[in-house]
Amino acid sequence: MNSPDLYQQALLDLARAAHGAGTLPSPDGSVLRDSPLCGDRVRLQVALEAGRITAIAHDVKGCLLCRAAASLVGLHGTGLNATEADALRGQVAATLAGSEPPPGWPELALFAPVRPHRNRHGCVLLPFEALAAALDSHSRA
Amino acid sequence: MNSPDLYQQALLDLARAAHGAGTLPSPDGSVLRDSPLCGDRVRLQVALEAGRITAIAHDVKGCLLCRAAASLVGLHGTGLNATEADALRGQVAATLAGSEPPPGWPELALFAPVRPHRNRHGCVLLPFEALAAALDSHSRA
Amino acid sequence: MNFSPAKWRRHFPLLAAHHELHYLDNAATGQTCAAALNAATAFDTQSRANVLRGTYRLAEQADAAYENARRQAAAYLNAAGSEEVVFTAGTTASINLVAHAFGEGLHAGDEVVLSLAEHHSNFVPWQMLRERRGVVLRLLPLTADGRIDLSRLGETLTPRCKLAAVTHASNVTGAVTGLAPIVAAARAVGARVLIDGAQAVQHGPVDVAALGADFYAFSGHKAFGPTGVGVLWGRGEALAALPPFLGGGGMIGRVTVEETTYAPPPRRFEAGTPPIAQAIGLGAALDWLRAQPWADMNAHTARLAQRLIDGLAVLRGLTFLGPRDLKERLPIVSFNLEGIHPHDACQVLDEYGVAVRGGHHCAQPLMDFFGVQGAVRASIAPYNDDADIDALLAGLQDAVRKLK
Amino acid sequence: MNFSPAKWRRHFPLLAAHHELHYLDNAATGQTCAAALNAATAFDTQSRANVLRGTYRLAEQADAAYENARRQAAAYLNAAGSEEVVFTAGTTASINLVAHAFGEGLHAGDEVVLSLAEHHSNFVPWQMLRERRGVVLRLLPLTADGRIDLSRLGETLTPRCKLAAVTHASNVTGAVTGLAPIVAAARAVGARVLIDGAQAVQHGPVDVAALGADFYAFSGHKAFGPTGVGVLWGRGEALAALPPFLGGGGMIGRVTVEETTYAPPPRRFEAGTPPIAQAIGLGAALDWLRAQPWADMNAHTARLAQRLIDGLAVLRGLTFLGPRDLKERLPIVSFNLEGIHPHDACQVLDEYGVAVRGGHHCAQPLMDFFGVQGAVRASIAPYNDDADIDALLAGLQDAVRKLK
Ligand SMILES: Cc1ncc(COP(=O)(O)O)c(C=O)c1O
Ligand SMILES: Cc1ncc(COP(=O)(O)O)c(C=O)c1O
Repeated sequence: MNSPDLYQQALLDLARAAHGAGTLPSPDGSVLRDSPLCGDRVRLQVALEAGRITAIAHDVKGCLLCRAAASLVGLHGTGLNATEADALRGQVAATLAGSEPPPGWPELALFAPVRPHRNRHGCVLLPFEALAAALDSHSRA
Repeated sequence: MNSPDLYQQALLDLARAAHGAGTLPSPDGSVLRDSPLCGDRVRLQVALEAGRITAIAHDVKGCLLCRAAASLVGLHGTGLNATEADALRGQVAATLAGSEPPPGWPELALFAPVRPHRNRHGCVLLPFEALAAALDSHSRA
Repeated sequence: MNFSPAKWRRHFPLLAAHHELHYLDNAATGQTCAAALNAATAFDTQSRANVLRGTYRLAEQADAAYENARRQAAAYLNAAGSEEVVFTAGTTASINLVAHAFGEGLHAGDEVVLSLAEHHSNFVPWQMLRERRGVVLRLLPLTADGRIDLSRLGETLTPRCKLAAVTHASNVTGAVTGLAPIVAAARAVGARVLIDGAQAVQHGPVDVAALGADFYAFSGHKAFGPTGVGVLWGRGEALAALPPFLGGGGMIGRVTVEETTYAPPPRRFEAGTPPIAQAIGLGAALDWLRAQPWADMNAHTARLAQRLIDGLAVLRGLTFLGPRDLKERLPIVSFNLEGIHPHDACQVLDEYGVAVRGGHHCAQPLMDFFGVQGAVRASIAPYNDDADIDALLAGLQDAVRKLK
Repeated sequence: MNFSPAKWRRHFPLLAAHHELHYLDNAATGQTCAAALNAATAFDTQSRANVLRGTYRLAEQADAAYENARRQAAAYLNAAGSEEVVFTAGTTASINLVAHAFGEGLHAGDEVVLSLAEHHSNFVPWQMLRERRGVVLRLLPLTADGRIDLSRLGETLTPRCKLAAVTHASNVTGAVTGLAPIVAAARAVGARVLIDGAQAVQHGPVDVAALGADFYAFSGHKAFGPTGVGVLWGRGEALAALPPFLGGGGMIGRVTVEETTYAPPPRRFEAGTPPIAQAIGLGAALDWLRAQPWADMNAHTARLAQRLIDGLAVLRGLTFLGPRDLKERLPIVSFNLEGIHPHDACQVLDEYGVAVRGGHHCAQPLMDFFGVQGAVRASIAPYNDDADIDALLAGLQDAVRKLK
């Protein structure tokens, strides 16, 4: 049942790399997302041009899974538009449910050992949800 | 456990006799008592002289146990004062718990088979509670 | 007939062990089915943990079992998704939740439509709301045989109506409410509809989508499940629009001293540790029930109800409460015998091993309507059989002999 | 030492069957004792009936068992009588009951005194009351180690205070509240006192008479009893003064369309079918607990807590939440390891068979006070032993190795 390799070295490295950690001077979209039950919190900002992300910054108070996921968002998120970010969120959920990672996001495979731990899916999803919401907050503003 | 003789002939006769059934033209004390869970209702009136009952009237919407108890109140209640009526209520409860009937109220023995049926104690007590309350309502008025 | 009451009875440990018992008080509480008992016990002995996101295996199992129960309840109700299922302490708690959360948005003069046939649990919460917020209660009147009089719907449910809260079926007369016109009338004026399903779910799966209501309430213990648990189903959009009712752990987004944000439904409405084992037991009961041959079972209970109604007809001084046509009612049969108080009748029936209830059945306004103070009620479940009905009839004849 | 944890463990079916499990999440929920399980199952399989005055034998047995559970709870609390015991769905439900029923009598500017150490369930209901009625919440501040700072009582609890609602013991730090001065200060200004006993009752019988409070709330599931049930104890006179909260069957005197009168306590506060089996299970648990050797048991759990605290001290980057003196606290031990998120620590500990919880523990204001986002919490019960503590410490060292 339990996955001894949940905390693989590659996942730890990804979390520590913290791609995109920080703040943007004048973000176009910005959201604060709480995980209601575990209290984790992600602040995520995006800069946009023609509806596509040109820069991402995040500040994560969360576990390794959440930090690794945010780092991944920082690594590959640039270039997405609102529709794609929304689709990505769904794809990450699908990956946690057992599907293959979507094209362009091979590192999501690192989260495969999280699959049986449904209570931790939210940790992985939180940054992706914040990303979709940040684009959405912009499009609605 | 069950008491085949709950509805003895003497109890039925006492209920049917309905001593005191009716209303008083100008009562000194009057109460309406509901049994919250079974919906039974007793209206009881007393006429008093020097704090002692000179006449009793009651109107019972209730079961045979309640009617028999009211009839008993009608039969022996005259002459009681507030303190005695209050004590009587306690004595009836004690009788239902297994004690001997108080002096002057031998017919309370008819209710002995009710003892194991705790949910019906309230039916027997209701008229006695109404009696105590009617005197009390007077003393407070 | 694809159904054997004797075999069904074996799924109910109390009845399996008490052959002599004629249990006909199913509208008060059903007997627990083995599926419910076993599932609840399995939780307590194999995977007991709290369900607020523990990260260890036991907690993961508890969470999975609890959320599975939500899915099982959603399936029984044909809900759009399990997040439409809120676990509560019972029907009464579910209705009070709506009376407070939805009631918060109402103002003096807004109208809530009930019927005269409601159980106190779908009556008193609205009276209390009237006290708090000055809403007006409008009561759908009844036909002489106790059915909700739909011909008077137009004058009762007006554009001032914000909510119609009606029973799916009466716990006294068994009358099944004609919900479609009520739902349509409520929809037409933009009012919400709450259905009290406490007496309906134990007679087969419910289709909330087809009913078209916004809220549906029921209790576990009447659906052959555990005491201590119930369900409030709410259409996704209707739940999302409700503020929370009770405050506490598990229903929050974030709490600071200054202000607090709330979790999305269903957790927004589940403050504190929920009735975990009970929800799991109820889920198992509903899952088991869903697979039963309901057409045959309902034909069986209707036949028993008819046998009882026919047997009662010969008794002198009988007042029968409710419609006689078994197509309009559930197998809940209430009646009065002139000169015999319901409690005395029940007491004598107990000597025959017959468990029926006498009294106002928490429906005093309906009793007042019928002009009776109480009634004897026999409520039939699929595990009942001819012998149960015959014991009741024999006992009643003895009661007449003894008490009249 | 008159107490063997190994023998005690045998009374808990889940633990008896899972020797490898190091269950240290007792503050979230306790494991069910056999007494509770057996009593609840006996009800469901031998005397299940609803408890609103049925007149048949099964119903008489159910009523007797339910009222007996009330007496058992009253005895555990040293209440003046069983009619002071209201069965609810849990601590959260009990507190919300008071927040609504007592809260109805409060006005804008009236003050409710809480502490910064409260669980969300004794925090959010009062924030919601603030929304509804404009009361002012005053928070008792904490000492640096998380105890309620009684030196600041005078400035917080003023003559405008109508109710002080404080925890008996913190679910995070284990700190036991110095209740006597708070009760005295409240009494002096005529305010009522509610005690959240969710974390206290599982450490031995409580004496509400000695505490001098007006209301005491706790949950069955944390006291080795069933989920889905809790208690609100209220001093007779305090309960009698409260209007009802939830409306429904069982809590009424008489219902008419125009108005409704209510039953006396405790039934006034038990609308609808109560959690019958669960109350009976809880009563049995409390009855069994009452006879246990608590002095020895508490010495045992304190020794384990000390062993854990000593073991933690060698870890680098440790933040320890709460007082260190075991005379001022329960065996609930929360801590943080720098650079390691509680959830990750718990996940690694799970591999060691150790069940502990990480997160905000439904006490975000307290977390904010400590300046942490969450913590790992190990909460110890009498069935725990040295092996449980040692497994936790071994797992933590591995977590440090792996995650730092
Ligand atoms: C101190 C305290 N109060 C209240 C509660 C809420 O209890 P329940 O969730 O059983 O309603 C808890 C449970 O975590 C608690 O620890
Ligand atoms: C029609 C109806 N509504 C509501 C209720 C209340 O259900 P509970 O007591 O389980 O909350 C009942 C139970 O008797 C009922 O029959």
